Amino acid sequence: MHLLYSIFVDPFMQMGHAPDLLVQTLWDGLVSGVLYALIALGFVLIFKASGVFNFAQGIMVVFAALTLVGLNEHGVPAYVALALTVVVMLVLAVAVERAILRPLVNQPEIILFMATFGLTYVLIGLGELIFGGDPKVMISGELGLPSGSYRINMLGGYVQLQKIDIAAAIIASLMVAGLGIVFNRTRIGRALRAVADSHRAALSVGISLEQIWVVVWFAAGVVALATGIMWGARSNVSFALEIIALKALPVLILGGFTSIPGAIVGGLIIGVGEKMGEFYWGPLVGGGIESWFAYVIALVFLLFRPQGLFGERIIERL
Amino acid sequence: MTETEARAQRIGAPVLAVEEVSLTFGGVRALTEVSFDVREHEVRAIIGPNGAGKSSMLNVLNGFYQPQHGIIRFRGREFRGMKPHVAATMGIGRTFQNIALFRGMTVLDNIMVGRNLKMRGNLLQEAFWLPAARREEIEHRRAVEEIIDFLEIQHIRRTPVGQLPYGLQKRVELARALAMEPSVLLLDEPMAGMNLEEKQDMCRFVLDVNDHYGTTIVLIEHDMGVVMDISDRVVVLDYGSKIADGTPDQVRSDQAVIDAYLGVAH
Amino acid sequence: MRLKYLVLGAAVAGVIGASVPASEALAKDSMLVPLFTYRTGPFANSGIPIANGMHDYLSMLNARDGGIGGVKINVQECETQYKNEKGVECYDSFKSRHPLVINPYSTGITLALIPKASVDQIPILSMAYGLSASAVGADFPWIFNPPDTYWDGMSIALKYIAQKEGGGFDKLKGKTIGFIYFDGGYGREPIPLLNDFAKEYGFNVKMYPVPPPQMQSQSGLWLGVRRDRPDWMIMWGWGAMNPTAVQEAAKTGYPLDHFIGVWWSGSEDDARPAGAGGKGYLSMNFNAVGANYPAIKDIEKYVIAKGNSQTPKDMVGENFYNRGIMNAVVIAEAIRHAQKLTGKKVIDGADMRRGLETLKISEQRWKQIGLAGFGPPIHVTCADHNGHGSVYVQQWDGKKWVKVSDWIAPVKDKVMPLLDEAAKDYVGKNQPWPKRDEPCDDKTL
Amino acid sequence: MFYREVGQYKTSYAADQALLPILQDRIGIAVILLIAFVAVPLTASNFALDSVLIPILVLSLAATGLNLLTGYTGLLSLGTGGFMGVGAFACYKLTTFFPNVNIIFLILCSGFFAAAIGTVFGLPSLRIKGFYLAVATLAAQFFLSWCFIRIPWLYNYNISASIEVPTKTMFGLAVTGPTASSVTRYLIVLSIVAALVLMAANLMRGRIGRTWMAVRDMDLAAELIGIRLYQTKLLAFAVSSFYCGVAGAMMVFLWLGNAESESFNINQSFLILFMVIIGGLGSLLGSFLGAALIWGLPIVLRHAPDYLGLHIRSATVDQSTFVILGVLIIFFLIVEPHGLARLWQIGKQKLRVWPFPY
Repeated sequence: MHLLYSIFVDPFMQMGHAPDLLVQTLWDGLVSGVLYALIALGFVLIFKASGVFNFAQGIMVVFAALTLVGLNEHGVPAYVALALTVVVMLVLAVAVERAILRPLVNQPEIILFMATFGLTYVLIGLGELIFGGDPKVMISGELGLPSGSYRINMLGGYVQLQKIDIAAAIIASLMVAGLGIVFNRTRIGRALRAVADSHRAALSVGISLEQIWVVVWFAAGVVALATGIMWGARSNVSFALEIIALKALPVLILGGFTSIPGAIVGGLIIGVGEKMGEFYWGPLVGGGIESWFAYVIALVFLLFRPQGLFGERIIERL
Repeated sequence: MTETEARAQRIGAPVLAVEEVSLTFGGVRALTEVSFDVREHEVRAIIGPNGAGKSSMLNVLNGFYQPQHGIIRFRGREFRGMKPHVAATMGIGRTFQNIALFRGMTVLDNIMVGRNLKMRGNLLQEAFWLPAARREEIEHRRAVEEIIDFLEIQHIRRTPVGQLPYGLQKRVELARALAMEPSVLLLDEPMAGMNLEEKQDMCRFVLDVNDHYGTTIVLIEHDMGVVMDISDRVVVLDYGSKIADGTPDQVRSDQAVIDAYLGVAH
Repeated sequence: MRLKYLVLGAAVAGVIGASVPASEALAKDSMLVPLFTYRTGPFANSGIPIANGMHDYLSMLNARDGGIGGVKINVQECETQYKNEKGVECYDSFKSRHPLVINPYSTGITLALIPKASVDQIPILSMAYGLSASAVGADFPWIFNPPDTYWDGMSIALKYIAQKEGGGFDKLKGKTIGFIYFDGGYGREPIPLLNDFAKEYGFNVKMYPVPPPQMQSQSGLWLGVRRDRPDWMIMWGWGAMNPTAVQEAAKTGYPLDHFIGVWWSGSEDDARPAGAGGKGYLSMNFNAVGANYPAIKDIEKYVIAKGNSQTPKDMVGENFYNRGIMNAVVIAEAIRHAQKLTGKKVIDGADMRRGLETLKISEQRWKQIGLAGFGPPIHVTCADHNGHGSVYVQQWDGKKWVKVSDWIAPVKDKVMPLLDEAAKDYVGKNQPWPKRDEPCDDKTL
Repeated sequence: MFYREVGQYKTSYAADQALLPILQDRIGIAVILLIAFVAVPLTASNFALDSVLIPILVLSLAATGLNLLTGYTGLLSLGTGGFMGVGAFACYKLTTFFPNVNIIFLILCSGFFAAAIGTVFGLPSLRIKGFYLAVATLAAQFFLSWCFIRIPWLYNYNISASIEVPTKTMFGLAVTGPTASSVTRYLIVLSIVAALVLMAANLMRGRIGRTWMAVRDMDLAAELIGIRLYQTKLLAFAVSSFYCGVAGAMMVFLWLGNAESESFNINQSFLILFMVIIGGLGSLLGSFLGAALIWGLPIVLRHAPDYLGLHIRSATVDQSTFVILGVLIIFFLIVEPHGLARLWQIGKQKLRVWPFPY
């Protein structure tokens, strides 16, 4: 009885008692959701256009951020370093296309998936070899990102909004909007969509797959850089972030592997879900349930909707 | 006694029947109140233009799709919807339009999988390869080798299925279905994409199976010549509805069928 | 095609080759001191400066004094990535080469090596980490963990808080103390003592465990802190968990001068990322911070200036770098003791054990080695392998650590019974545990 | 020239169904076993046993377990580490409950606990497939890791939240714990692994193996010929987890001697998955080759500079190892996506026609 009470009644009473904390929890959830969504966005871009489940997306986030900070440490001014990092991500995209995608074209997806594991190792090793393994402080100030927070008194308490989080949300929205425009309005976007629908059909109308791959990997790299800056500013830039990048997987499950809106909505749901879970239900089992709660949300969700939020119902045929 | 009469004599009472079966996919009607029956030993064909619902019909028969309405009767039992493994257990075998073999396995293993329902070995027996498991394996191997001989595929026994040409794959699929010792065999376009010689071979095998094992056969086929040649009765579907049912001769002269194939507007 | 076989062949041959024992003759003119390091992986921020400090001090002794007692120290690093399997592998690769002492630098690796130490006759020095109970010399003759156990640390943290609240432990009554910890063996270790004190002095404890995958994502947890409003926060963190916690505390608006970390949560890298927000953060420490010591000047002169070190200039004098130096001092002093005790020049692991067991670094001795006031007096005995030294509290002023308290002694009468009990428990669970048959050296040096 | 099967005609189905129908293969295996059981214990150093051979054997067994699930049944799992942990903690609890029972028996028993947990987490596998299932198993991984630290009962309320291996003896010989010799532990690990892999090979040539592969190749068709998907998939999860569980128990009791929750984290799962894929999905031999490569290579790289007389910092070596391993993974996938085991087969095929390939 007591257990049922503490599961089904008490958390909601708490929400009522301290509505400011509820708002704060929701906000924090949304903010980490935005970051999950950005990582998931990188996955989706690549999966859509090349059918590759890019496990290395998480490490690309770290690698991009590390490159940026590392360059700055070597005396390159922040904005120049930013531009150089973008170039590095372009080089990476070309290298991936040449060294991995082209030789492995038409292989089963598990093979490509594995190849991105290999890429993960290479990036970890290279990142540490070049910039050292010690975590670095994100140069958010030099990049003109705001710090500090707004404190809004409301609901008998207060809610604290970090300026950097607001910036993250704005940048994320801009990026999604930008990608949307690229996807829907430009020639390359049309080609991208064609490739996403059918590789063979796209080839037959003269679209260069290689070119498309470079473009999506580069786009994913830029998304990774943005994610890395945001997350780095929240804690610091280190390889421990890689595990957090895995949180993008439940996001993908929720949103579907090929849907950009799905990645965004999925990210927000996972972010809010796990913060609410940790804050209101975590104490029942001693806290610290954030490490697996997101996966369980996704799992439960899957059992009811195996195709994800935005996926179409799968009719199996023979 | 002519051959046809001899066949006619073997044909017995209905073993399988569908009554007013309707199937929809999210609003799209695939089948509308279709009813027909299949008699023991008979070769029963389902024909119709593309998209008429033929494959859906077979999928309903062995429980891959659950119809929204209607009943399936099989050997005196009534089903509102069949379950695949129930169908398999009760002796309904099946081949597929787009070959559904296990591509990573050899021909022999593919056919041995067909024996699965007949095998009893449990985890322990198999893990320790106890005499029981060994005996069972050999016993079923014998049965499978018989089918291999029957369908003349001895030479490819050890070949992974994925490496075989199309025609042979179709034959292996038939072999796998036969390994289940089905009393009713559902063949989904067994001759699609074959050249004349291959088709003739396949026809021979289908009729042999029907003769030799006494298996009732329900088949979908596009080649009218083949259908008229080997089937005892034909059911014609168009846009998911039955438009004719009868012997090949009856169907051939049915006006609705002619219209359907010529594409007369409804 | 051919290439494939070559690669495959090379790989296979390599594996076989590696299984051939590293047949290194026991060098007569040097003493092997392996350093288990982690310059890679998620804990590298803590691992790198420590490794550098240890390496540089020992190298300095080699360069300046020609080693210890005229014998060079053969310093060899082995990268563990803070992973237990790698640590055990490192241990195995050194085992047959007669190392003097093993510094695992990971509680997990220490735990894995403790049972092996007595069998292989290799002492283990886990300086203020590892298994607290291993301070009991009667049960763990081969393990040493000076200058403090985590229980000492927790008692000191509480003592400091009580002082700030205006006096003795009774001032804690009715207060709420939050404990944020790495959810693993290391972080959970102080909990029994914390709970004991809470019961005795009537304060509340709130637990905030950080699971390893969540080290860099703690905002959910800190919302809990905001809800529970603990009067003080104590942290047992490591690696990337520390800077994230400090940043989150600042973000949540938690008063950082009421947030106190254990000595492993006190690196400059832990406080720095929080920027101005990190000002006021407290942490315990037992080694001095800063480079203004003759010995450290010697390191700069003999090692770093010569390019024999991986240490960047600005790392010298940082907290964890100095921690590494302190660890190296303990090793060096123990070697000296062992040499005096045995009269040998080149000592082995068993001699080293005796050296560690009689280790005494007085204030005077600190001064003699050019590190006056660098660390607390350390006194290890046969029965007490820890010493339970004093610890001070330092505060981050936004740029560097500043000492803000005197040396505070641990509450030994609370810690000791717990230690004995824990040792008994460990021995009981690991029956048959070898009885101590190593004699005690009563010679005081 | 020497590797010919011509002239070896089978006269019975029994002979044809033997695990190794070709004489040379039988001789080869016999030689390998002879070396492994006799020559290695006589000659290998403790380092080779403790840090190379025992780990490779233990990891091979885990890889075999995962291969049964992923390679043979086609279900991608990222929960291997968690299932290994279940085995390890179960074995630890069993030794406290039954201190006098033979430790090898307990190690094998602990596999059943892993099997039970594995089955529970296999439940979603009917509704979800592919990468979606992988995420479901990821939930298992993180949840189990959390349990290993949050349920103090599992580690007998040890303050350090770790499990320590008590010394257990058999016939007066220490088998586990610090006093057990490397050779003893090696021989036990080798025997268990050999027996379990033999059982796996048996399963794969019989009915159960065929149903698994059928489900892997085309689950819908398998269902239509009467294979119960649910039972088959769950059985695969159970057997696979059994192997992983036993491997986990061996890892703690016969290799490391100590473990904590972090020993069975997500990286462990990834490592085993690498081994399976590099070795070859759906190949038992591949599990061994993969484990040998992934575990052995870093050791080789770590010691290679010493042998070559180079002085490279150990951290640099480790970082380069990451790069080299990554490049090798990609390289192997490109030259042979079906893994080392396929390379081995191609080699055998070449040998068959050697020296006259045409």
